[in-house]
Amino acid sequence: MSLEPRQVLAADGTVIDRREPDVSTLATMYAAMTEARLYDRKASALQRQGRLATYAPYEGQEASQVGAVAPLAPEDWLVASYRDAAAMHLHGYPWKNLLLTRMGDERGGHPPEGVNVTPPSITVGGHMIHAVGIAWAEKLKGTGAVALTMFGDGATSEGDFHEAMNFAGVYHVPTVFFCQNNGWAISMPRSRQTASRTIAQKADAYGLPGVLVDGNDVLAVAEVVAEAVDRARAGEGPTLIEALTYRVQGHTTADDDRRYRAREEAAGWLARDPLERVRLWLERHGAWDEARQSGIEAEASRRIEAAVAEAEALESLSAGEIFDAMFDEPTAPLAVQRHRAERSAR
Amino acid sequence: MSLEPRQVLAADGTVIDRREPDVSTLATMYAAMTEARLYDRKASALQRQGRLATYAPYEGQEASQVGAVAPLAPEDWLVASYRDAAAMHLHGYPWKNLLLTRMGDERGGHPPEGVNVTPPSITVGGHMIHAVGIAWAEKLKGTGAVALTMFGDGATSEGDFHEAMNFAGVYHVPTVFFCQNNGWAISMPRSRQTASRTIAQKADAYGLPGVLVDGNDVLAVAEVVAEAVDRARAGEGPTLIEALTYRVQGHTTADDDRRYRAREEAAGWLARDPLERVRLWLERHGAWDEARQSGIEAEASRRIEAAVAEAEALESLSAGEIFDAMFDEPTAPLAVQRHRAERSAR
Amino acid sequence: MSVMTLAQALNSALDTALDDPRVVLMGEDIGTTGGVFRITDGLQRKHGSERVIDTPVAESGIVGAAFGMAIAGLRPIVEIQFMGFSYPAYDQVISHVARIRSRSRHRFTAPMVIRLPYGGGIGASEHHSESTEAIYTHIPGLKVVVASTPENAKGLLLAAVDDPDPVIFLEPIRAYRAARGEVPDGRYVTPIGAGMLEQRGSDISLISYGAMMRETRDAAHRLAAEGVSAEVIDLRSLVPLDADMVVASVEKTGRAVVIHEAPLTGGYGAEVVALIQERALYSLRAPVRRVTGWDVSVPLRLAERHYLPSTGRIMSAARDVLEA
Amino acid sequence: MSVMTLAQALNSALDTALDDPRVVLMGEDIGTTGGVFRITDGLQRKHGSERVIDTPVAESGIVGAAFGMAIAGLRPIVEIQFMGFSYPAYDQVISHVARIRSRSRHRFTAPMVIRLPYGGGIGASEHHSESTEAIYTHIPGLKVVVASTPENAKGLLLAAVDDPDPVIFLEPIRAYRAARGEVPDGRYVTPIGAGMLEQRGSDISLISYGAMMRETRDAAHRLAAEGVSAEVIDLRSLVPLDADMVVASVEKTGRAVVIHEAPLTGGYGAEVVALIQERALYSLRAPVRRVTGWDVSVPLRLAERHYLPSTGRIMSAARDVLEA
Ligand SMILES: Cc1ncc(C[n+]2csc(CCOP(=O)(O)OP(=O)(O)O)c2C)c(N)n1
Ligand SMILES: Cc1ncc(C[n+]2csc(CCOP(=O)(O)OP(=O)(O)O)c2C)c(N)n1
Ligand SMILES: [Mg+2]
Ligand SMILES: [Mg+2]
Repeated sequence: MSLEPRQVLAADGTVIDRREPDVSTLATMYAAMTEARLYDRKASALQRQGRLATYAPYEGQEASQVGAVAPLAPEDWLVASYRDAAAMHLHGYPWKNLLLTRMGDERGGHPPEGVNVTPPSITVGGHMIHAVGIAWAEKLKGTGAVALTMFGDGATSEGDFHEAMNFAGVYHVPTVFFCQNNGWAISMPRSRQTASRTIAQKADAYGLPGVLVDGNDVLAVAEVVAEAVDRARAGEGPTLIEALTYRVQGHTTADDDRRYRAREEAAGWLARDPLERVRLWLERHGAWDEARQSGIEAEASRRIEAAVAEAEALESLSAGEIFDAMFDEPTAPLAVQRHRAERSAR
Repeated sequence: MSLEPRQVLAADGTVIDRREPDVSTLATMYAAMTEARLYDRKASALQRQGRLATYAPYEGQEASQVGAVAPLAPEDWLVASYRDAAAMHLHGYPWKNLLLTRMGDERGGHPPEGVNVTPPSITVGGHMIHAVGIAWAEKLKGTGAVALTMFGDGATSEGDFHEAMNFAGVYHVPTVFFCQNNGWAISMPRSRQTASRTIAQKADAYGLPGVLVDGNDVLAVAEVVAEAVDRARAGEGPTLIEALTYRVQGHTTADDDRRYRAREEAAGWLARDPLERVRLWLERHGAWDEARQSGIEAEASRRIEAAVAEAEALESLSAGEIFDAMFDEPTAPLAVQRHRAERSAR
Repeated sequence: MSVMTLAQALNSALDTALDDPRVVLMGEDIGTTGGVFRITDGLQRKHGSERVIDTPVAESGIVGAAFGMAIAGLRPIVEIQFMGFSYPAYDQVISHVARIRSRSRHRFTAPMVIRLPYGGGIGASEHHSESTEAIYTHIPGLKVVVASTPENAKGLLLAAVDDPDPVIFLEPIRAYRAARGEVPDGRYVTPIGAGMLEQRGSDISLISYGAMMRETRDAAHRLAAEGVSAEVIDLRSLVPLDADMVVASVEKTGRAVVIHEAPLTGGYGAEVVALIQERALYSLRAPVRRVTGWDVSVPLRLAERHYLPSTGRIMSAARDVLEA
Repeated sequence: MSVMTLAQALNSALDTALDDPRVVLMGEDIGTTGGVFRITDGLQRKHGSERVIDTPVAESGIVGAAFGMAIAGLRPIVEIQFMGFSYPAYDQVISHVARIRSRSRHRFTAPMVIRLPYGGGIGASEHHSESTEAIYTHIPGLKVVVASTPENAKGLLLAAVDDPDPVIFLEPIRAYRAARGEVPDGRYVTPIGAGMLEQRGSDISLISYGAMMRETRDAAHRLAAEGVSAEVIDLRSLVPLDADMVVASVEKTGRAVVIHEAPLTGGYGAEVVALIQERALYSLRAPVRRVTGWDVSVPLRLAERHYLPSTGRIMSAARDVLEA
């Protein structure tokens, strides 16, 4: 395993040792990243206004999230976490649903049929093995679908990470493990999370390939994920990918990161902004100007605002409705409780 | 990490590339392994007679167990499993206690004061992290004591193995992880337990050194453990050791291994018997003959038989006594229950 | 109909369940060796190692992977070797398995069964005699059932596999080979949520489930010899509970003993007593008594008899209640 | 004496506990940032990072390592960030922490405290509002206490640290900043096993603990305005329970409501009701009612109010009991 992260597009927007990418592909990714950033800002703003409960911003991680999901086919599965709204959205999970969950409405967890994205995992660590089970089922059913799971550097410390990787290795299931190493787990820096030099090298403990990638380079991320997805689909088993990126904001809107890290650290990473390098490249290739930027932003904002309006228009669950999704059919004791709850809500 | 297991004494009793060992050291180890084997046979026999509940034989693993513990100082800790009676005994845990537990008497779990050996772990995986905590405490107290934990190849699949290794790496605690890879976890062969080539290489995922050793070679085992203990004591952190050995008998006396493995497999390993190679060497160095063998065996048997007699002489816990070790002082509700239990036992 | 042990009835249920191509079995040592209790004996040979899956020693991984399979349309049946080894998977059960339907408002579901051999009485090692059903019955989103006879073992297991929601399925280790009885051939279900009124009586209700049904029936039998007419209820389904059956019985008899082998404090019996006092207080002629294990770690072989409720303890509790 | 919030009282207790060199604190983000609730604020700076230890995200590892430390003579105090994240450590708690004294017949012990911020009412994300005390109160070998005021928070925590056995320590998240009151300076203990009779009354007993004490006191207050004299008990210690206090109260009032926010089925309230009916049945003039959370996953922010017991629900249950 190489200790040098894979890179395609350098921070200054130049392509490294490679054929130039396709303009329209990169333009699409740029639009997706731009929309992701706008959503992130909007959500943070809504939270400040008390319209969302808490929010976990992913600013700086847009390339990781967009790059990870871009190579997936619609039937492939995404099993991600609380900070992965951009990735989930790009794989079909509506902004509206993401907002609803953050507003505190269970219905956010119900994406449309056909969207193979599970609701965001709030517990750390437990969801990776689900992607193993899902991929395994698809393998048994012979559908050719794969599962990609996203998690943070902190999540790799949980025992469930280990069991997931080990099962994936033993049963050779088509799962892609995508770790966004954003340097922090709340206030714990990556260096205190584990004594291994990289997360990627942990793959060797399970007989899997591990890949390190510049997580701020959307092309590099998309490339390594595409390779992993291809391998998985071809029956060649799982891969662990570590995308090196950075959590630019606090852990959540409730977190004050000045308590544990110096502002300068973030400043360094801002210079490696995942959007800026793509913008530079597009500009150099005549595919970016202020007008196009405004166009992309207007489009994106319209969709985001529509989602906000839709989410906020929904009446919240009634006292009775909180009983309605515990089982396929309510059990007798639950029906009694539902009745009591409705009575006391009156 | 080398994929070649460390060896000192080959199966034919010749020393490989090395200074010849010290006769008295090897004679002592031989005596310990002989006693261990006699205990193992005795315990299996007692079980067949219904005098023990079940028993987990370690035949074939004597070198691993004796070699792992030989380098420990009395104040060092041993945190081991249900199959590690030989190691536990050598570190001061009386045969009598080991028998009591197997008979089904809780008092087996109470070794004499000063013996730093925890009762055998019956659950798989959970105890390794205890050795991390113990070693950490000794480090904080500055005593210089280290903790060695023994576990099987199967145990490495549990999430707790991962968390233990990771904590040990992060906090650089003086813990030695000693895996007896005996090829099987009940009916699951090592190859189906994990897709990594070795267990030892898993150390790299935690930034620790991993060492592979011939687990049937008591000198090699003692050597790698001594190195790890020295490193730990010197503040150089934890080590993972994988000792390659073989479970010659069924998983326990309740297991019929013919359901899942061929007799020939065991036969191959019997040729690499951990005692025989030492005997050959001792004989060649004039330190073994039939008379000495009988002497060692008579000595050992006397001790084992005395332990059996002592254990069997104990009256089992009364109805009241089962309440007496739940808390330092019984709580009021427990005192009520104790009273009721005594009444209904009458 | 054939006469089977409870273990054989479970094997037959699993074999039947495997007719459905969505069903897969997962667990430690369930394949080649047929499981430590041989419940899955022969099933891997018959249905293949892709559907009867031997797993690494990793309970959280087993349950979590099965959960993923269930989400993706399979119907996994997990065997945890002993209930005492189910705790590493507790987070998967409570945070994911039990919750996916509510957190996704029906979009994703986890139709899966977790089989837990439970209980004492065989003089097993530590952790091998646990009866911690109460840590599962308290989790919203789970159903919890307990087999007690070969017939209901098969019927309940097939019902659990059919159920669109996750079911914790408790199997009394002590009864695996000891309980024998007629078992219908082929597919049938014992409905989840319905208790079994095993014996009608008018003086006192004896309410239990699982392994303790043996002592409970025994006590009823011996009480009959003393002229006491005991009603015997096998709850079978702890969640959902057949509250009406329990309440109707106690309204009739006015007296009850609730029996389980789990520790007293916070055991499932507390819920049964709470229910009775809520709905049938005015019928009660004496306090309901609980005959349970004590609040201690289950003793090992030599002292286990002091722990497990015996027929004698049930009888003397019943006499106390009758005399109160 | 100083006026403090419950959070500050806990901080003061931990600071005091750290006077004992055997005490170490462990948990996620408890160091530099002082914990997600700032309970350990400033303690790492004061006592050093060797004694106030920031850990990786691994609850089983935290509890297991603390357990090892306890065996080797330290007195670890663990913070789990939210009760809902304690489940990965459940196996360590039930199989090791709670059991080491009995399995070693007093040779090894685990004097340690596991702090669990619990409960809803702050509109938190999923898993952040859990109240699963019942899965701990059922484990033999553990003590379980719940703070409700700044004063008892400090006193109980210091008692827990002194206790020679493991203690599960529940902290009501909702009260961290909302509850304010006088707290003695320095070291004092609130005894484990003793309930607190907060208000004497003659008509009905209102029995609760932790976060729900606010609504319980409120209900008592408003019932007083209606001419009802309610006795208010804060259990504080769930294991061991102050059974005598509960029984004496109900013997006097003949009526009771038990309140907690955990789900109904198998909640700790069932045990309290079972106790009352066992020891005070003949004093009962109406069924004891339980006012609890429902058997559903705690709803998220927008519907949480439908779940948590309100003052109104307690009052109407009390009225039902009084009128029955
Ligand atoms: C089981 C569990 N333990 C603890 C938490 C609290 N928690 C939420 S996020 C987080 C840090 C996770 O860090 P990382 O995996 O790196 O993801 P990131 O937040 O950086 O995206 C922690 C400890 C949790 N949600 N679940
Ligand atoms: C948590 C847990 N899961 C399952 C078991 C049942 N079990 C006992 S030993 C064993 C196999 C362990 O294999 P290994 O770690 O290789 O040790 P060995 O028996 O070979 O010494 C299993 C699965 C257990 N004791 N604990
Ligand atoms: Mg992170
Ligand atoms: Mg093994």
